[in-house]
Amino acid sequence: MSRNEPFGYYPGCSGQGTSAEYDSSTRAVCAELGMKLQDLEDWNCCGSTPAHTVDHSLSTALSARNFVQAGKQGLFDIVTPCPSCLKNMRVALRNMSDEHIGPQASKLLGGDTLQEGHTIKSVMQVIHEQVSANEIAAKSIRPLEGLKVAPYYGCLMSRPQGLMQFGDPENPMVMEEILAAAGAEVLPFPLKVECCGASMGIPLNEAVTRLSGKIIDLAAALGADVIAVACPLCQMNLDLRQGQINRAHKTHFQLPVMYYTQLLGLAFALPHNELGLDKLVVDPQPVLDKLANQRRAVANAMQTEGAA
Amino acid sequence: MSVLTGKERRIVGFLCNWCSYGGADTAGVGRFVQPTDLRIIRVPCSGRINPLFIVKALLGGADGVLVSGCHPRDCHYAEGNFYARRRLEMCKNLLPLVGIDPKRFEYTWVSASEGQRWQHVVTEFTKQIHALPPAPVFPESPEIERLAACAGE
Amino acid sequence: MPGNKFLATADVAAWLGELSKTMRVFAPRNEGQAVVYREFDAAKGLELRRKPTESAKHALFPRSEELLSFSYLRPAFGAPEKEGETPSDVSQVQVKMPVEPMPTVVFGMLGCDAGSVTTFDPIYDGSKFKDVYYLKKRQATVFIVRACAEVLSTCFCNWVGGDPANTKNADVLATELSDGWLLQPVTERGEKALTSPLLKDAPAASEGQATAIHDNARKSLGDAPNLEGIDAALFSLFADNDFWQRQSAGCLACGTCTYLCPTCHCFSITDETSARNGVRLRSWDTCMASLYTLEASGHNPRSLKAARLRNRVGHKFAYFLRNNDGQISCCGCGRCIKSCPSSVDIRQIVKDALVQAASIAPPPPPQPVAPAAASPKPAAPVKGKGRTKEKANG
Amino acid sequence: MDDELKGAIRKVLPDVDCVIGWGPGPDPLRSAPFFMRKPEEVDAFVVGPLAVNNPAVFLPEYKGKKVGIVVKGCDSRSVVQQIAEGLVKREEVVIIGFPCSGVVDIQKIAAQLGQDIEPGMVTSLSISSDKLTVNVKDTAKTMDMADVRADKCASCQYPNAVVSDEFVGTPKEGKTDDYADLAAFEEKSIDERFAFWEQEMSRCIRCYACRNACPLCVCRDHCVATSREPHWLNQADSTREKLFFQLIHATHLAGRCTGCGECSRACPVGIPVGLFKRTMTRAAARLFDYQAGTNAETVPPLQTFATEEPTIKEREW
Amino acid sequence: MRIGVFICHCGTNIGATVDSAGVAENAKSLPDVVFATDSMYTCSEPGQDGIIRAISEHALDGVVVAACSPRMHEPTFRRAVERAGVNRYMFEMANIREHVSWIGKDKEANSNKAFELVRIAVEKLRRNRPLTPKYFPSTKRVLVIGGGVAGIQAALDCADAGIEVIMVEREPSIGGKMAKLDKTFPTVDCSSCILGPKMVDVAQHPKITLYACSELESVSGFVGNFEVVIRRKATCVDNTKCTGCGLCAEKCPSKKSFDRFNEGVGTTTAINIPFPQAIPKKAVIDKSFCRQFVKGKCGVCAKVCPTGAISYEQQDELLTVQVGAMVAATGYDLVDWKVYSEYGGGRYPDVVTSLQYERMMSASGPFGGHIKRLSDGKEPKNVVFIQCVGSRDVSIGRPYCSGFCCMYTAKQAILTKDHIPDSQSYVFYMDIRSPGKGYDEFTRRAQEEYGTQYIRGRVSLIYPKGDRYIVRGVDTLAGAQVEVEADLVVLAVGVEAAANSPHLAEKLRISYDKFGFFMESHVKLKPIETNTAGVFLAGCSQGPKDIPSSVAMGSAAAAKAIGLLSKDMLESDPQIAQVNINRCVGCGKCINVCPYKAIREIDFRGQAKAEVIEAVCQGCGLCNATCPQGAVQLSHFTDNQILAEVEALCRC
Repeated sequence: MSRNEPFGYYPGCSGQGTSAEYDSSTRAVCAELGMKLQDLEDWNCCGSTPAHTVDHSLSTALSARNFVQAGKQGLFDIVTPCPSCLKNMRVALRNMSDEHIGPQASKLLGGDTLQEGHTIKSVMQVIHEQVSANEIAAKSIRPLEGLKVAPYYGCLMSRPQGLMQFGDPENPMVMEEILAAAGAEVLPFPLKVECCGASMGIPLNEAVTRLSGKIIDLAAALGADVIAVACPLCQMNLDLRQGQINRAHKTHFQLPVMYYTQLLGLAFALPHNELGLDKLVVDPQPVLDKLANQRRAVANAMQTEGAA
Repeated sequence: MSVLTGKERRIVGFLCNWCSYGGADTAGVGRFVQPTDLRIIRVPCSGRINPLFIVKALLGGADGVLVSGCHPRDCHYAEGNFYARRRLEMCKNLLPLVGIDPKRFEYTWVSASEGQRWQHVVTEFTKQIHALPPAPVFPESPEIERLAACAGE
Repeated sequence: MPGNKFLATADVAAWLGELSKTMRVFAPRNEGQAVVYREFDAAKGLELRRKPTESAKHALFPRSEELLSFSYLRPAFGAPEKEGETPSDVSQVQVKMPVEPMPTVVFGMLGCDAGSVTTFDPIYDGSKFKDVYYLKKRQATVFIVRACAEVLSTCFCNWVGGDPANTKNADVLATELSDGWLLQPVTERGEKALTSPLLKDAPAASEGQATAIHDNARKSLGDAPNLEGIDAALFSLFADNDFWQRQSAGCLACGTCTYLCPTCHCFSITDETSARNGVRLRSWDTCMASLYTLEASGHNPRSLKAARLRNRVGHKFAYFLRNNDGQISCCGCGRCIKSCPSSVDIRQIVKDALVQAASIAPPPPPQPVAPAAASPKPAAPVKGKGRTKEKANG
Repeated sequence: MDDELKGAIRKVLPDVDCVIGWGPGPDPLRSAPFFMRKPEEVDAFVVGPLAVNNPAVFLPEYKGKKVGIVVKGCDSRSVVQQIAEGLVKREEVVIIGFPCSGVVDIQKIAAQLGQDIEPGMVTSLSISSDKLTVNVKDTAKTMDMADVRADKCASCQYPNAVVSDEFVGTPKEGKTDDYADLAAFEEKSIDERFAFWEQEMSRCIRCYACRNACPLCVCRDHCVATSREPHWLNQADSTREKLFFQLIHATHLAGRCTGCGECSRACPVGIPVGLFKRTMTRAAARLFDYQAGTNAETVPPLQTFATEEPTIKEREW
Repeated sequence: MRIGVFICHCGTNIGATVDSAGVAENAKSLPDVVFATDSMYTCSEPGQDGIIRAISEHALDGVVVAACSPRMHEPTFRRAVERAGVNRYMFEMANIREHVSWIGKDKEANSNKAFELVRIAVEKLRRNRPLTPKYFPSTKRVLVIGGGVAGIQAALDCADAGIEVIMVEREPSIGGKMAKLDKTFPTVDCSSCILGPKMVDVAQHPKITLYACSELESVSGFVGNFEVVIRRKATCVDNTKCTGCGLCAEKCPSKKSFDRFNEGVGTTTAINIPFPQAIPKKAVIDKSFCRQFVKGKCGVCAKVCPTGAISYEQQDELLTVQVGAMVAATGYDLVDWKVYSEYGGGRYPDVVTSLQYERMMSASGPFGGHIKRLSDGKEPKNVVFIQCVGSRDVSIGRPYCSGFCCMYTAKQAILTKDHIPDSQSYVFYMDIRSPGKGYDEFTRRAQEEYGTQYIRGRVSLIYPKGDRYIVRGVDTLAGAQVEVEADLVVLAVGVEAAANSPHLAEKLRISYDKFGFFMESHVKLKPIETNTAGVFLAGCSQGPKDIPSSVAMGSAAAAKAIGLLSKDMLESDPQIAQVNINRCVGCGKCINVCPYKAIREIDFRGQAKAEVIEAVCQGCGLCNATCPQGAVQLSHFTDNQILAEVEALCRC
């Protein structure tokens, strides 16, 4: 698969709502990198959290249907920005050959049958595989120089190891490499694959404030300007709930939490509306300011150098 | 009667003394219940097994043959099972040509400590043989056949 | 001639079917690319044109036959009454003889095949030894010989006293005419075999037609060389290793020639046992194999194939003659030539032997003294019995 | 080419005990193995589609003497394998090769002749590049060489001698072997195969021509077929024992057979015993990427091993 | 033949699910069987007497016992029949316990199967021939491979028994892992104080020849008569001249060499004597750091050496020795714990291994016995120990317990408190495994007297925060996540087989398990022997064990070697391959495949034939399965015997 051929694009439900900025920035960045994304027609829920906790066959069938839809469009290599969708759709592919779940899920598909040869990857992995660091650097007309980024993957991107195939499950380095190529100073962030509290926000809010709190706390302690994320749920917990966290721990963090695609978009100088920066809760202005200052400083330095 | 008619099939096992025979012992010590069809012939090493023993058994009316040796690299005699693996695999290729279902012959590796694995292997293989019809028998001459009929009386 | 019968082509199978009800009927049929004698089975057809690949000798001399079967009886158990005594539980052996042979008809055998029985009879029905297994089958078997209309390039029955329409040892001579078979009884036994209502009295002209066919075949055989003195020639060449090594250079030392040969009659005996039971088998053996003469000591007087080929040719054209009134024990069917995978030609060897012998010692004395090196002992009447072979287990 | 070959043979003759090739046979359709010792004997040398026999079968008998041998491509593979296994010493054999365009299968000629004419009735024949004409009495019958060529020639990968000291002629292009014969046989169901062999083996006469024609049979006079220690086979006339012998032969040749086809050809009753060895040859090629008789430096696959066998897919329990 | 059959009940072990008496009755129908009976415990004294009596009463010349596995009692019964005057190889066993009564409940099927197994045993026995062992002389010298504590013990015991010993050690000094330890549990006595004298004994014992910096190149021959080639690696120092004065190390300008002895804690010089008590106390040049080799010029050591012992041109030397027995005591290595990225994967300087910690604590170590952090040299206050790092972990292919980590962790916790009285230690553990004399008491002391906090649970993450480390784990007893702030984290890294163990095993022709540990001949009854006669195991090369066990095993291996070599002539197992020279065609296939090179080609009246070297043959039978003519037959597993067994199973 080369990036010249279109990938099937599965935005996932978050991309339509809470992470619309992830969706739009992903599209913008991919377009800039020459990756064609073709939307799946009539896609449905991937069968994540609610479905797979009650019925594996149903959850599998939901994802399988998305592959079937893609197949009808001739799309076999699917990408999605959402790690949760990715995990569930990979599980579905595996389950379809399970001797128990497979037949039941197939029945749920009605008349459709799942063809062979479907794959699904995260947008991040595809960018990493298909676009060289040099290319990213070349596209980065406004490099993220001087920006201290804490890369945060969340728990799902690299786990379970066998299913996700995303390098060292405890210490993935993909986001680091991408952002470093865009000029950022990527901090070694030990909590990069820790749990944010995920969907416990509603039943046990304390879990989120505690777990996400630690992540923000460490990132701040390391001097990060921004936490880069790749998961809608992580982003929501760290960004939307930062106020709750501050209240719970009596802290005053104002640490912007941005999708790595948004950061790439800034580096590529893509329009801010495409990056959906206005959707962020914690104001990313300090990030933009720092970048602008840095640019100015560099320009000044060059000028002085030129003058000299 | 070598097998209980209706209940059992004739299954011959060739086991190396050091690993698999020990594994079968371990299964016994652990009281891991197994089907009763299998009869084990003890040999020093899987490398001792001439594939023709297997062919002989299958032509002679065995419904299945199971060979087990030490895991590759763990051979008591260092290399015997490496040779065995090649020979047994070749043998598996030959059987279907003469009309013997290759499912009637399997080989595997079981160590002396793998009692549970042995139980699993025996159970699965016996199941596999029961799923096949009784083995076809190549005709023997009538004189020899008569020998067999009254043997052991 | 009275007694001549006519069997329409369409009725052949029906007649053989009828015979099968009371007898074992051997007839040639195609199997794969070979023509073999098998118990008649209408469904599997007949082959009465092409010459059979194998000879019909197994009707009298099966490839492997049971001589007897035996069982070791279960001993009485229990300790001896007095201490120090030997236990009395020594096994007893019970021996059983095989069942009597069925009455048999061999239909459609070739003249050369029938002629070969002349070699068998003095061996198995000789003055010294009577082989009951053979005799019973011989007495129970009717030979219906088929006259050859065509001959092959390998045929040479006329060299050795044979004939395409040979009636020696035959009970009935059958000749295929345009629309059926003329069956001419040769013996009383043959006459008795021709009683079916399917057999009509033969028209008068048929005998003449048959004779014409026979003559035609005889003519196409060509002239036979003069083999006089062949035995002496072979004796004189006994120690000519170079001659035999050249002749045998292409020989593979397999048993094809001897097993297809209608006159080869050697066997070996083995006991096959299982637990307490056993059977004694007599099976074909071949002097072309090294094992044939392997002695228990490990010594083998005929370890080289040259010596073995010499034995085969010598036996047929020299040794047998001396014991059997000049009878050549080759019937000229040519199967050994036709089926030899290495194209070894016994005719050429015989011719070469005459030439070679003439070149070294012309003319051969009437009663040649056996070469000093080894006294060529004519084959023992029952070849197999003198052989040493490892005993069966048990 | 005949004359060139004869020239090569004459050139080699002074250095060797004899040169093994082909000479006139007992009938027009057959040649015979031919052992040339003197230059004048070379005149009768024949080559071409009738040079059927594999002369390599005789080589081991001459161990210790130097001999020459004329080989087709397939024959040369036997020689190479004999050298690889130490049955023949390379320095004791002078190999004369030529490009072979295939040999006839007399059984196929028989089939072309029809039911009423036997090969033994043929009085003379003539051969052109793609036709073979036989005369039976007064009539002539012409057949396409393609229809009477031996099966092995259709998939011959090595028409030229793999190794030779003298090579006469322009090398020919080899074909590929896709084991179509086995694929055709494998159309049969397992039960049909069983029935097939039951029928075929029933007419085996245990003459062991298949074995003795095999240039790679090492046991020669010590075959287990007739031994009592070990007692693999009984002497009863049964399909089982006869078939079992074929499986013994195939097992012993596994990974060693070069596919010269002599076993099948030698069989006087036409049993396709070569299929057993072909199966093993295919397996050796697939499992061990080994082709016997192409390289005298290699060890046959069953006499060695690898600690990892990526091509052997073992069953997972 | 006259065969007697004895069917054992083994109390109810067999009797409950097999009709032993019925099987005995049926056995009377088998060929050559003239006596059959059942017996309650055949292996007991009355049981064996019954066999002996029956042999004399019924003039038996062969015996079949159907009982437990032959791997259990075959030797017992062989001795019994021999006492009755029957050749001990005229005996066969049918395994109707492990293979029948214990694995099936159906009495009918079991009894039938038991009878079948008796039938094949009878058929095999009918084809047995009496065998007599052969005798051959042996070399009274032992090779000890590895100079750790197990090897040292084995060497000293052998030498004290008057047997010459050759010791081969890969490292520059003997002493092994124990020499690196500070103190030893459970007595907390100084490791070098107890090991040092033994090392000196090795150096001074007249019967021991020590080759340090040496490895085994190749082994040929067989029990009693091994020929071993030793590679003495070039150290660039002439040992006959070096006095161990240490001047060279003092002057060496390359001071940043990796310190192997100190596990990389600190650095050393390119030419060095690994530690003060090293045996042999000879300097060694590390070529990867020596300027003479790296830069091509220096020569300082050569200049300063008072005896002129430095020789940069020195080459590896190959040495051939004859030995009668060998002891493999190659020890262990630590698991590569860096696979655990949750513990930092080596990124954090203050996460150290237990062995590094030993060097950090050791008075002779780089810090002179003052524990300090590698990152900033500060004395740690909170020390966290994590157990089972690389042990009992299926995910990295190390499912086994390393055995002694629980104990040394307790020791290290105690020593930490001794070194830094105001420190606090925490131990994350899965289970405390302390089955040894005084062991459990010791771990309790660590908790009770030394206040070590034991937390039962795994650690999921270590991450730096400021200049400390957050150790996050679970306390499974409290059912809660815990986080401990640590200054130093010590990983109780598990044990794996020494690097290259499989390679050495292949040279020694012994088996190894899938982890690379050498395989003993029988896990319970022959823990010292290997499958190759004359090769014995000691210490951790066979599997993880602590010092007392290693020393005991060293002595045991010595006892085995001494026992073996105490005989003037050795006995060979007669169940070996034999060539029937009449059938052999000399094709050489058997020679090619023999794993032991136990077959050679001979000239027999001008023909090539195979010949088995009886003392070398191990009886695997590979040659038998290879020989197309069946000219090579493995005694007691001949083709005819196996065929008869197959036939007995198929034909009836």
